[in-house]
Amino acid sequence: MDSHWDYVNGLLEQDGELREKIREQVADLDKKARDMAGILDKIHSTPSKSTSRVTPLLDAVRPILHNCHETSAALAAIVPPNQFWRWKDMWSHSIRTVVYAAALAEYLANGSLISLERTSETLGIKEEWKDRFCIAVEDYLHGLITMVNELSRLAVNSVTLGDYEAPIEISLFAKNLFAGFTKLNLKNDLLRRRFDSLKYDLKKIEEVVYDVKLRKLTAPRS
Amino acid sequence: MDSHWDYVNGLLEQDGELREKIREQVADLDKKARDMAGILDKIHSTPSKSTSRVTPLLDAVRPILHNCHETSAALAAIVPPNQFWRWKDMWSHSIRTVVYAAALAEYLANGSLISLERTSETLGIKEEWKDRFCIAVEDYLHGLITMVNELSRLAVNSVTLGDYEAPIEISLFAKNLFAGFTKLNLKNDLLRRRFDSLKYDLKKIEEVVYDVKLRKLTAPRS
Amino acid sequence: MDSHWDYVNGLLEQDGELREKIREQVADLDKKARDMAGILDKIHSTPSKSTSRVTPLLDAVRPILHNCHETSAALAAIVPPNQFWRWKDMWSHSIRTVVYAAALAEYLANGSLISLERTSETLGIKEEWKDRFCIAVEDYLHGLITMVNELSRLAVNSVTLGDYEAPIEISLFAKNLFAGFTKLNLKNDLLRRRFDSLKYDLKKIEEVVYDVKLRKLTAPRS
Amino acid sequence: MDSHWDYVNGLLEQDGELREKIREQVADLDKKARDMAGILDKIHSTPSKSTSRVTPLLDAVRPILHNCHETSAALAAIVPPNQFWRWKDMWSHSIRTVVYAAALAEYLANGSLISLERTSETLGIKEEWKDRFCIAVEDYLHGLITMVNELSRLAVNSVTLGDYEAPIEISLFAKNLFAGFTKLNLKNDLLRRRFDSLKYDLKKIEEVVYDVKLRKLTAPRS
Amino acid sequence: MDSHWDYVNGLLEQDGELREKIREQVADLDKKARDMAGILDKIHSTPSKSTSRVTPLLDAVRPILHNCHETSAALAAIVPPNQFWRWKDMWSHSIRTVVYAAALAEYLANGSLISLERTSETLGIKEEWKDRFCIAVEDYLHGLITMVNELSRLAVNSVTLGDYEAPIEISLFAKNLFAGFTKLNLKNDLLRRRFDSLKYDLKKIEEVVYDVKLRKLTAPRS
Amino acid sequence: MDSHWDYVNGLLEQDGELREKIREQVADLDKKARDMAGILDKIHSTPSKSTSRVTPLLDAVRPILHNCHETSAALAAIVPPNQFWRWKDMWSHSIRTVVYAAALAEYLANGSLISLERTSETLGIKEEWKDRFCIAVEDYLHGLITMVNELSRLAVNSVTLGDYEAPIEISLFAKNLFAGFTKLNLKNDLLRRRFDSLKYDLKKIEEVVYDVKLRKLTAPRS
Amino acid sequence: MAYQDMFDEFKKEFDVQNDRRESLIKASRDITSLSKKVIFLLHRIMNEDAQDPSAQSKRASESGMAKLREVRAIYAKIKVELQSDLFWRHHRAISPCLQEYVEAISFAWYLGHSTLVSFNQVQQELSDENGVPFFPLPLEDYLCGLSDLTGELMRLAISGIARRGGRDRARKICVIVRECKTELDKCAPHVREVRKKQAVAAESLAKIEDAVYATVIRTSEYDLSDEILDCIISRSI
Amino acid sequence: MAYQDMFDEFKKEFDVQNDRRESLIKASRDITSLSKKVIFLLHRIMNEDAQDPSAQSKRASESGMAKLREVRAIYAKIKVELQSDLFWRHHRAISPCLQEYVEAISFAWYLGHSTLVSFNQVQQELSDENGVPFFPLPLEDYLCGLSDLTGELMRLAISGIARRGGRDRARKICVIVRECKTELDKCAPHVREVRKKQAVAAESLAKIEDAVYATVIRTSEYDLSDEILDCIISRSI
Ligand SMILES: [Mn+2]
Ligand SMILES: [Mn+2]
Repeated sequence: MDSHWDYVNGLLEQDGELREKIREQVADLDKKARDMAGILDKIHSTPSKSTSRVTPLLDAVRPILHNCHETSAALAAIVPPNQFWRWKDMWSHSIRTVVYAAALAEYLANGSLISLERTSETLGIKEEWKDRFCIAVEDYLHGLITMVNELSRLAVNSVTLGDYEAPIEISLFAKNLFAGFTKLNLKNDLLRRRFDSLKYDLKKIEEVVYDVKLRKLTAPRS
Repeated sequence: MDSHWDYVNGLLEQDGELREKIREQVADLDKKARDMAGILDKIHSTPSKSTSRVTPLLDAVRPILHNCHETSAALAAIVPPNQFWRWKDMWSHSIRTVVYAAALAEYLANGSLISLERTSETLGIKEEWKDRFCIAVEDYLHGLITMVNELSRLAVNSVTLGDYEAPIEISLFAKNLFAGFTKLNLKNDLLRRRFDSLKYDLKKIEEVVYDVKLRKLTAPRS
Repeated sequence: MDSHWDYVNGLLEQDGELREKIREQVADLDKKARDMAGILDKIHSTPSKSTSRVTPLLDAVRPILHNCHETSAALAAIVPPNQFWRWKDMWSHSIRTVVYAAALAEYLANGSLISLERTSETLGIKEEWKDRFCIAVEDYLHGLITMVNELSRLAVNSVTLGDYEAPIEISLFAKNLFAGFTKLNLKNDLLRRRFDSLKYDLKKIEEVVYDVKLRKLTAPRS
Repeated sequence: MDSHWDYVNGLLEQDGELREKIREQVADLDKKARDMAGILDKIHSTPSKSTSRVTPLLDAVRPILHNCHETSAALAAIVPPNQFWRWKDMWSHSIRTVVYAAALAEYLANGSLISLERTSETLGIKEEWKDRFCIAVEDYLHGLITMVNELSRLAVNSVTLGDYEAPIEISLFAKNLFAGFTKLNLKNDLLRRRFDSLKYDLKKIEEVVYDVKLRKLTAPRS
Repeated sequence: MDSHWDYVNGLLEQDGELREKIREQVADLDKKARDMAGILDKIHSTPSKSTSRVTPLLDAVRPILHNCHETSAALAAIVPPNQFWRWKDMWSHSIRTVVYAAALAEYLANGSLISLERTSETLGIKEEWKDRFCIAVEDYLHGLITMVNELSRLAVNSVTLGDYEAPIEISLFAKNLFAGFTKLNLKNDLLRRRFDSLKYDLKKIEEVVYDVKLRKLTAPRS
Repeated sequence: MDSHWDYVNGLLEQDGELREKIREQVADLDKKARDMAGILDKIHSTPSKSTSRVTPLLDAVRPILHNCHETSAALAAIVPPNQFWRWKDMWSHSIRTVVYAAALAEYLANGSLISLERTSETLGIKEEWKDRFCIAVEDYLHGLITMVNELSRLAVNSVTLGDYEAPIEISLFAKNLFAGFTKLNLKNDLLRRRFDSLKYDLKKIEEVVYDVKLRKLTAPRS
Repeated sequence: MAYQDMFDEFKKEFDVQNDRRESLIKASRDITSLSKKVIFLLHRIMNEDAQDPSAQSKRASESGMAKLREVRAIYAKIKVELQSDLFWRHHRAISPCLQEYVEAISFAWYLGHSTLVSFNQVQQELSDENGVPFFPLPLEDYLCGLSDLTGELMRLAISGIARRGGRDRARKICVIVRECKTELDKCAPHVREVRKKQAVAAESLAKIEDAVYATVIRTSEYDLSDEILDCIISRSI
Repeated sequence: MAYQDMFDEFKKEFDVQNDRRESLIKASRDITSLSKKVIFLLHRIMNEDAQDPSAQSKRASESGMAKLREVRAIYAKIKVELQSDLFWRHHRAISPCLQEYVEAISFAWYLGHSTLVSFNQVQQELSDENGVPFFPLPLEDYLCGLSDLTGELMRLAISGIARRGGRDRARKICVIVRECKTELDKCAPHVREVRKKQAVAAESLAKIEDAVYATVIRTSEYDLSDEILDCIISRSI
């Protein structure tokens, strides 16, 4: 009888220790995520993306993104085989921020949308870890929505700082992304609600483009 | 770009279909669980566990328990490798009832506590499915707590039906089980709260034993 | 254009007036329901159901039940064909109390369970009104659960007033009713939760029976 | 007694099966609704409604609207007589989107407001189904409000794409529609709240017209 | 003891009847309020306040305002002495709309701010009713804020319709009113939130004045 | 300015480290508390407190109580001066269990109530630490209530195991303790609710005494 | 400009009402706290061992009423802030203390009279020496106070049940709480706040019923009168 | 019996602490109310028409600081109730007023210095003439006050934006609120209360950004400097 309870308690204790170890790594991942978010926040006061002014921000973010390789590897080593779905809620919040950072960096550097595969690569997540540590589709989508939230602010703040081209580029990019989201059959409630917020962002961006176009601010002034 | 979104939507659609298939099997499992619970409920009007009166109930429950083999196999076939933890919430409620039925049947038949391994065997769950379908420790423990909830009722109803020995056996069994639980380092909140309910059951059983002993209703123990 | 909006507003105004008329009848039904509940509350201080003491209560309840015929007819006349399900939420609460009163009266008078059909008859609800005014299955079941809630108190209070037989009868009746409920595949969440409360009532009643039997209070005392 | 419970359970089971069948049809309706919304979203990048550019969008939407006939007929066949109000919440969300699509298509094609009757016709809903499947006034009004939400975006995007006449037409249409809504005595809370959102759309449209007029961007009206 | 509860129930019924009588009068007041709001909404398509075009609107509103005398008198007769604050929530919403109508009418007619006393007079509210029926300062202020909300729309629409002087008058009027509001120490309630929104209206009006001034569309003031 | 935020972040990190250190010690204290509770639970199967059978339990508990000295000292060293109330919620739960263990041990050994001072001594808590680590009156009282909860079970189980004197001693002890609690003006908090529960324990104990007395199973007191 | 004066008036009015509200909230907290202390005092006295239960009740009731006179003094002091239409304007600020006061006074009254205090009796307590009310007692607050009273009566019944006369007292309390619950249920549809409290009152009633039941069950096995039982027990506990 | 004395001690202790808590809550309400009035005062002065915006800010700041000295006096009066370990024991009772006070003082400070008031500066204000703190200022309350400040700065930016110098002021506020928001976001994981407030701060920031954007858009069509615009506008409005 005793050995039975010892066995059961052993299982529970293992889980407890595992949780503790994961928590440590997640704290680390979260720190990185928040650092990158803090750096990227500066884009709103440095908005001239076409010039070299965006380069220092990217230079600051990239090494941190690269450092995530370690955390990814550590988590892949800690999480037991097959238990990805058991523990992923612990790092969902952080990984979404990381995806946001990677996606925004990609947009700022190349004007393109980062794919799920490319995001995994950027964070050094290996395909063979998928039963232990990977990026769930939902988390990827959450990260993209956060990026659009920021892009709508960026459209506004670009104009404030005299860059009238940025909103137009942002508008094209966001419209495409929105069209992509529209195709998805979202069952997840939270994701659905955040998708609704995308509409507001898109409207906001459209209104900025409207203001710029109406006043013919992008054409060279005579 | 389109193929990117098609890829993402493909992943989401797969999940949707999977969920639908699992839902069907869970409906089946739930039906079995409720049927067994309904049968075992009759123990409260047939409490003389030492006599043959308990046999018909066990005879009715056992084939249903055995039929769970199919459902287990079906679920193990549907759930993709490594995704046990992703979907298990869908059947947690039902599997706990099934564990309860298996555990109570074991107690009624042999007076002993069913182990986690033995429960898996009873339901035809194979060790090699553990990344797809198994009994999580928490669900096993929930099932045991439900059993004690019923045993406290059984103690009361046994006396009503003139069986003064049953409460004493139940008391010993429940005390041991309670002592086992006390050793566990329970982190899970719901499980902790239900563990508190165990104390009330134990107290109730102790009071029944007290009533019986006070009135010297049992045969003198050697 | 104007006539279009007048048409639409006409529809909305009709609904508004309808709602007002229904509200009046429901206020009336609710008054009757609460009056009956108030009278039946006295059962807890008059518990000797086998004697004539229960008769005055039933005599007070029956005419009110009979008066419900009018309200039923009025509602059936007001609600437009096919719109039962549109408005029923307005009287659900009251009708459940009425069902409770009818069911408890039936139990006290004859010791039997009132059927859904019989309840409709008692309230003077005609089969042909079913697209306008009838008793939905859920509301019937809610009324029954309320009855068991009261019966568990009645078991306790009967003993207090020296009637040791009542709990035993109540126990048999409640066990049967519970077994019936167990068969139901309840999807409705509220009903499910209230069904859980039935278990507590049943346990409570079983404990009263236990107390009475343990002390052999039903057998004639020497 | 048993047959009584079997009867009650039969009723509950029927409801369960019915719900399942309706769910399937609603999934279908929802797919169509989302497809049309996706197509109509392109209006914001093709805003020149006076030219032939809007024709392809309408050509894409119309066959889907026509396909709704089947779903309407299927739902009218499944829903039992008199139970329209019981089940309508299941498809409210989808039908509102369908109404929106029909109303926007009508506006884009003819500049006029679609009536409730005309919407029913478009979806192939027959008058004689009204106890099983029809468009509730509330759902029609919700669809119209969604259309105005999109028209305020369209006013903005038209200007962006150089069409300075569109906002003026939209403004007249929306002002009339708003005046119509003002006459309604809305009791329904959600509808009231969304009606408040109409004011914001109207204000936005007025501001676009203001911008255009201020800069004398439109052709002088005779 | 019964007479004790009878007494209590008597008081409750008195309150209930009072509430019912007030509700009737409030429904009436609300109808008048909505009618006036509907009429005044037309100002946005008839914005030339300096011309005779505003006269028909005022001619339509004034008799309704005068009809409010009756409702005021009726409410003053129904509400018991000193119980103004007990019941006022029932008509707050309507009275605010009425204040708005009176204030906008006054502004359109004379370009001046209606005082609280003058508003009371207009509605036929007598000083000696103040413990039963009067206009609370809060409700008066809410009405004024609603007026400014509409004036900001009017400033925009005036320009659209070619009246370049109106925004400047509105701007002076609104600025003075805002200065009055600034004096108040408000609680964190709805009034404070609406006062915050006033700032946006002011900003919008000022932007229209900028546009008009900068485009030198108006003659410089002497 | 950066140094300002650096300073703030520095303070936050200090707090974070402090919290971490406290958490470690509390985990340790909690383990000891649970161990003692587990041991003392055996009293219900070894109830003859007057005999030597209780000695082994006390012998097992005492060294653990003594080991708490270290934890106390560690906490007193970690918590900054005057910050006792800032952090105490972290260990309230554990310290209450420890107080319970000390109080029950004292009762079992000497039949007397342990005082707050004596409890502090037992745990090696020094008077001069009182602004950093001490036993708050509330926590002491919670511990005592837990003890009475267990004593009511013990009264029942004593009789079951043939010790008819224990309930009478327990009754006297609990009554005196209850009288103490009656003096306090408690807030509507957890302590008040648990004090209410104490009444039930007292009632239970008194019922056991009735049973024992009425059955004349105990010798009359001189 | 004339209407700036109007806004200055408004400012003054708002500030005055706000300060008044703040001072009423303070008084309200004081009254609530004192009323709670009275309730504890009543329980304390009733929990003392006593030879004559009825004298004990009387003593408790008198002590409670005496302390409640302090509360009355606070009401008398704030009545000027609640004159004419001010009372209903600031009702929400003092509603909590009115309810707690009704709870306390009805508890004290019950111990003295074994009945529920009537609405008019409470209103009379809240009046000056000439019988002029300080302000109108809202019926809602009176009913809420009674609903809360059931909780205190439950505590009284449970904790005294093993004492001399306790079983009898519990039985009487059961009757009055049952009546109170039934009648308040009838009022509940009209008074939202009572509606919310009634679930707790129902629990209290069930607890009293269970306790009375337990005494009946406990003594059912013996053919002894209440007095003899009392006697046996009081000698042994 | 000895332990009845112990319970008598406990009773005294509970009553003392309870009374202390009640009196602190009263003081806390007074402080909150005064602080809110200071915030209104600051807005009031800033909304007056003024020729010299910087002199106006200075005047507002000084008036605010002067009024906040009354608040300081209340803190000085209650400090005895918060000595040694009493502060943290009753922290919850006075936390709301500390936050409101930080909000008010940081607003006044910003108007005078165009910077955020530092933690130590607030702690210094909450100290006696010898620099001995009345009690330790909790970092949480300081941060919550700053988070609330962003709302007041937003109101300041919006309502003054059409005034002489208003566009410039709004731009400066935008910078400082953005910094504040970014830094508080970093603190948020450690401080639960700040976490809840940050959503409101984000909204305030967005409102300021939108307002600044609107001024840029509005003037983008004209080749005119800020001063000339100011001049044209102030003549016309
Ligand atoms: Mn109370
Ligand atoms: Mn603020």
